[in-house]
Amino acid sequence: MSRVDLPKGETLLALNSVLVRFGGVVAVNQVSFEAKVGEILAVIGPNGAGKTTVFNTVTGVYTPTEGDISFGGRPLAGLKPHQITRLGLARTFQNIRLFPNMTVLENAMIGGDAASKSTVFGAMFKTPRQRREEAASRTSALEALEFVGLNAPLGREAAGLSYGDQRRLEIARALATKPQLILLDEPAAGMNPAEKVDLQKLIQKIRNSGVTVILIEHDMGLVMKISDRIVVLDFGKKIADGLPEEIRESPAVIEAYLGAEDAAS
Amino acid sequence: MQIPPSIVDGITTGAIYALMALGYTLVYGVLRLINFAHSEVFMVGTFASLFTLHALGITKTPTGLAIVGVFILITVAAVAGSSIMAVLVERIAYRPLRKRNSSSLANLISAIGVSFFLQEVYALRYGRDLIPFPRILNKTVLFHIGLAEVRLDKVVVVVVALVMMFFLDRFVNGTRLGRGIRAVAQDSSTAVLMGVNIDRIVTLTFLLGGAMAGVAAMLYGMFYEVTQYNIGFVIGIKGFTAAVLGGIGNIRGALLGGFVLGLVETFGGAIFHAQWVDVVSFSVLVLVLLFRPTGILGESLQRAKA
Amino acid sequence: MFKGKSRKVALPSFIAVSGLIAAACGSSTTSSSSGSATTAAPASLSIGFFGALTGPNAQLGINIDDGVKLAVSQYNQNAKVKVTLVNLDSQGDPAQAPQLAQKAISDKLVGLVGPAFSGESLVADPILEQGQIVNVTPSATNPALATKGWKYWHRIVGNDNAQGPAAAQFIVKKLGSTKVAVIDDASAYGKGIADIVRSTLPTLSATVATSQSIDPTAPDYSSTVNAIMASGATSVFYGGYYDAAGRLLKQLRDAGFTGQFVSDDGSLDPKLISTAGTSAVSNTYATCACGDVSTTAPGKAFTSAYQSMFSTAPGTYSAEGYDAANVILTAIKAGNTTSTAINSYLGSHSFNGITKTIQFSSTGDIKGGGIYVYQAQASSSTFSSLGLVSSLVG
Amino acid sequence: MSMSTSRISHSYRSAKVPIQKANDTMRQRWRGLPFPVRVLGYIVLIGVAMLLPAQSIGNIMAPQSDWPTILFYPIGSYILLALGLNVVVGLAGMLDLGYVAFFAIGGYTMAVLGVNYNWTFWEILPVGIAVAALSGVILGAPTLRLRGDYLAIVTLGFGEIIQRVVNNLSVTGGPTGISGIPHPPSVGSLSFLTYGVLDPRPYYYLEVVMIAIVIFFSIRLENSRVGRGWVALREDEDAAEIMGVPTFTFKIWAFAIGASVGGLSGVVYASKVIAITPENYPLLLSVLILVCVVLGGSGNRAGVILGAFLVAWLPERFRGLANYRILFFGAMLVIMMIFRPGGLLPARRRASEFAHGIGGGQPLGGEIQSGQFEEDEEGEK
Amino acid sequence: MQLLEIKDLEVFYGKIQALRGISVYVNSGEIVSLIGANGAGKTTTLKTISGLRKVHSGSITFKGEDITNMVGHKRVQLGLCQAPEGRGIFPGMTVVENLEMGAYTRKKSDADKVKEDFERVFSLFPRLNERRKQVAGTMSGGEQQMLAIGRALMASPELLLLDEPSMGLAPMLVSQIFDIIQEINRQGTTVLVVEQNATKALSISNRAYVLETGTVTRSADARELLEDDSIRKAYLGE
Repeated sequence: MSRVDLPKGETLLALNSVLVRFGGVVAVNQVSFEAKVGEILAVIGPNGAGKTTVFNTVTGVYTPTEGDISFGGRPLAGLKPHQITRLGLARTFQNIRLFPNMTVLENAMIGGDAASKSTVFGAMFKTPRQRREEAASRTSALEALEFVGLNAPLGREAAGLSYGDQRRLEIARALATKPQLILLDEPAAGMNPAEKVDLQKLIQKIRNSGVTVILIEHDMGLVMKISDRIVVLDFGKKIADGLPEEIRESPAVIEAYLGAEDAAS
Repeated sequence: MQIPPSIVDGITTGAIYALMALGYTLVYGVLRLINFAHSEVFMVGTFASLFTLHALGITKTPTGLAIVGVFILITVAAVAGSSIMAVLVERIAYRPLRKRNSSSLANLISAIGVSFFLQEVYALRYGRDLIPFPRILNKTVLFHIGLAEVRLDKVVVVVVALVMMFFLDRFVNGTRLGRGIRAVAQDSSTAVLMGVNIDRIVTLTFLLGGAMAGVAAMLYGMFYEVTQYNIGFVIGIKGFTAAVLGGIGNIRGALLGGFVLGLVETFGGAIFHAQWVDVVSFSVLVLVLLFRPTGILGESLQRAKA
Repeated sequence: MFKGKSRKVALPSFIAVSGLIAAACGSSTTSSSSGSATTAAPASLSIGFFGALTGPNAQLGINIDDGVKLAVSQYNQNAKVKVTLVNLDSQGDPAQAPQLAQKAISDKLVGLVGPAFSGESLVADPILEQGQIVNVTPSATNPALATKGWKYWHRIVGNDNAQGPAAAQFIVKKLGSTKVAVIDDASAYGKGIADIVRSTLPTLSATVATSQSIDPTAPDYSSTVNAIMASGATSVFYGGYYDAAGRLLKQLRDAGFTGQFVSDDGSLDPKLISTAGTSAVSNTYATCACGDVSTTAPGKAFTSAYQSMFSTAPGTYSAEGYDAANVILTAIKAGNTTSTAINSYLGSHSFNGITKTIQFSSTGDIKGGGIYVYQAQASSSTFSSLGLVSSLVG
Repeated sequence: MSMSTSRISHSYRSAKVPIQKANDTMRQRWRGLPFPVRVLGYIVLIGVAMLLPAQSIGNIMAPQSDWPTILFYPIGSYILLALGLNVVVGLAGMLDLGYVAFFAIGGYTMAVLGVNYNWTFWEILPVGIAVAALSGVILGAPTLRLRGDYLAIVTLGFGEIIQRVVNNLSVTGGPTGISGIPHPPSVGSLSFLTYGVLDPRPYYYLEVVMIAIVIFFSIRLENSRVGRGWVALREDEDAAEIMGVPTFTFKIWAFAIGASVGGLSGVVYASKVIAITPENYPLLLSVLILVCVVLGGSGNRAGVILGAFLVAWLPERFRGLANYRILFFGAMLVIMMIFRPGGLLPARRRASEFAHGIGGGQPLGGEIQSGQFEEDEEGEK
Repeated sequence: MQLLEIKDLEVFYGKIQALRGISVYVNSGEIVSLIGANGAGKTTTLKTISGLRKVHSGSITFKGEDITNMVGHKRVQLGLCQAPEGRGIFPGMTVVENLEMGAYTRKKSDADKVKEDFERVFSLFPRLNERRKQVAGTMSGGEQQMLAIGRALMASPELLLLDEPSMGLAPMLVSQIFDIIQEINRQGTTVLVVEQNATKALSISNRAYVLETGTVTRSADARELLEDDSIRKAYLGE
């Protein structure tokens, strides 16, 4: 599967009238939006608005009931999550989902392994390709760990890390897959203001390194500061899509999310 | 082809499978645990009713009202034996592990250990041969459907089983404790928030499952008129299969699964000969699971899956 | 294989316990101590019993072992060379057979009663053969065992090749049934006999009405019962053991089957009657290569000695176990103190057992070995002998 | 796919089992040793394995059995089987209750090809492994998508079906099985490489070599992308898939590898015992091998070997207990699981997973801990 | 009078410390809110109060009784009931059954009072009255939230714990829910509410605590916080 490589400003990810239904409940209702290469796109909305479901649908965990998603022009329909990851699309989770009993390095290497092709025979006979890939995986894991500035010992179990470090490790794990696009699901959740500042810098650093970022976040301060564009969801529907200033002014968004009182003041 | 006899016999054995399946399903529904020691719970029930018959000194088929009396006594004995054993199994083999947050594998091995232990206790005490029951109900033919004989004992098996299932269904769906069971099954942490004592519900669940196994054991003893230290093994696997077939965790699924398995076996036996029955029924199970991964009726007692 | 002149030798059991046995057997002996080297006879020797003593199939093994124990204790009452008995408990599991066979070799057993089952025999016998351990099985009836060219292997019961045709003849010629449902328990033993019955019936102008294998551990045989009822069979032959036989018979009778039910020596056990219920066992028969020991004088003596030693009546193959042990003990008594010497002795002599006269053919199988038929008696809950099949169908 | 639980937020006791620590430091020390020292260590181990069948050791270890024979079976064979099942259960975290099926498939491949087609042991060995692996894939492909509990009944059924099939088919000799299975060809005239009827030691040595090979490959697998993938899918299957681990493929691989080790041991076993019947492959054996794995320490090779050794050896050592063997065995299992739920030598990782209550990989039970629940701080499901 | 008092509460998930010494109190008759970002420890605090989480150190006192290590279901009997986050209704049960679950711990002798509480819940939430027989899993989010609150009320609690009652609700419904919370409070039930929608929560509360990474960073009068610039910046999105 070839990875996506597009010039800046091109459409990287496109959702076209995506509808996701669970039983009788429509979780995502005819949502369309695009993410362009090199931007930071924020997806906001109240809890339960369908933001994480959108992430899950993009990464192949759910299949859209209607509509389609393409990544770098390539339709994602029928691809399994791991295949989508290998196309260059990585993510983190709202509630951190590291492999708790794997070490820091191992966690990151799981991400690094996404580029590997050798499997059982390679491992059993230590083929040159397997050695090469193992080394590459290790390198990209170490690079990603350095990139996010995680200082914990490589041999420490993930469960033993502080909350902030776990967030970092999760991002490093996603970056180790060498993605074109990274989806961050509430990365600032549970962080104190100082940590949030670091996070903000990290997200910008990721973008500056050429990786497109889509972000779900509740912390409006953070969102307004770093987003290039914002998509607002409510009840599974997209109610707004635009620059941060536009979103801040949008009556629909104020009504649904920011709160009428806030707008008044 | 023997269609009518296959139907009659399939329903009869299916009724016993269904009662067994209920035990697996109840425990699974509440604890997400497959109680592999349920076979021995059944076995203890058969012995309890046999001992009662011995204690009553019954060697010949009773007549008249005595039949009813004997029936009530052996049912009570079997239900008591099985449900006490089920609760003991939970206390000894599962609860200590639950308190220690143990894995499912540890629970499985613990269950296997209890099974070995109980089987051997009975084998050492009562031998390894089949132990016969006296006949307590004459196998009178009531009427014929084609080649099929509808016999009194078959009718009793099916009717008693259905009545028990009805009461169980009413209990679980219509009483406060039953609601407690369903609440724990659907969302155990919220159930705690509502003041449900989980340990008590777990005990109750094993008690009910054991009681169903006890009724199954009594019917088995009355119908097949034998027991043995390892009698539970086969019937346990069948009950478990039936529970999975119908949708484990789902009470009505267990009933359906039991009857379907009974019918698959008799028809499978009629079509492919007896030696292929198990191959047929497991193949049916796999096929069903491929198309309905959570069984025919799904896991309705379960917490909703995301 | 040593092919010496055959001599008749008495079994030594008579000596102490029972005068009756002595009276019955002693007369026909021409005891011999020749034919084997008697250099430096050791003070004691060990023989073994190989079979299930624990586990689900233990009862048969215990029956045999008790017969062997009785034989050894009677022998030791008055013997120069004492014999001790070593138990090799296989639990009936073929997987345990190799190490027990090796154990027999390393313990230098001079003779072995067993292996009791055919399955474990197939695994253990090649090892015993190489280890030159003379073995006499009282109960493994699979015909294939005689075809392996083993020189140390012996069998004192008729094999299934004899029992199967005899059962078929009995059903057709004596019981007069020509539509026979043939059922087995899918075991090596039960299916072995049933297959022979299946192939013999057509040669007697009878038909196999339906042919099925049941799972002996399953509770319910209704599909088989339905098939039998639908087939119009007038009799049923069942190859297998008494527990499943009893349940099948019960379910057949409950379904209204009134024809004859014939089974094999695996079913020749009073437990068949208790399992099926006394009302179910009319017209119920079992064939066996074993003679009836309850009527002859030595048999009665054996039964009472057994009863007094174990406080229980002899079970199926107890008498054969007794005979098998005595075959070996007789050889020892004759001055043979090595396995090879005993083996030669066995090949060249014949023995008066309580079940039959025992003489081994060159393959190790028993010569002759008629098949008897027994009928279940509801009144006494036992089987009683009707005699040899050959004389019944005469 | 369930995306609800945050695995990291499982509560567990921070205090680790002391023996676990010892186990860990031993391992770390071993890894820290220079290469030649480790080679020397392995040579010593091989020497011990060579000397193990000695009669003097047997007198202590198995006075009532034939020690060299039980070293081959059950001890060696159980170890081999447990190492294979460990890949499925311990590494990939899937429950297989029908593992004996692969042992049977290997055995019958050896028997059928050896007896009917006169193939030699070394020709059959790869075929037996391949056939077993293939049947692992055939069983796995449709069923591995099922949740853990369902896998239990399906694999259990598969084990039963294989037994029924070999019992009913004529090519496998039906219930009589197949006898006259050829031995491996002897190598030269060395006594320990002469494969005959009487001497079990050559087979034992062969098995030791097979065990060493299996251990060698499983170490390599464990320390590779595949091994990492297995741990990841055991701990959080959905997250693993999303991080690019082809979970389904890796599960199938685990099944196939486990099956091929089962097939391998089946071939080796059948080549020794001359005759096999369906009775050699009861459901109970599947259960016992699973007990070996869990009792020893699921996921930890040394633990699994210890578990297999104990499960195989104790009943032989205590033959004197006769009828009470199984009774004690059953009671011991319960007690062991209560006091050492992670097994005798729990894997470092598995120890914490067990403490997390996620050791089974998939839910099979024991999920509700009194008063403690997962799921925290989450919005959408 | 202090109905609930939490002192220096520390809670761990494994090696991770979720609460780092939280002290909170609720007076009888108050509405108190806990606000903060996702992951700050708000829900953990509520779960610990309800007994779903083990306390590492610190204490919880309710009605003067130390309930730090009391099992969860007994706390309900004591008068403490929670409508959990994500509503946590029993999806397979009907509306009435769900409500009956709320009254699970109440005795038979209490039957008349239970009947009254049914009426009270139905008058607070007329929607539920219309849908008595409906299976809860098929209801809309707003109805489920009403059911969750109604169910908690069926325990007749002295202290009602609400975890994100506005989550996933349409703005109209959010206002409605908060009105009802106020009404419940007026009828005499003390309320401790965890909310992301800080504006709404603060607007109905007497007092509030701001949680950040497992510690209380601010505690003050709700009005005061509403007007605080830094709070507005951090939690009100400005």
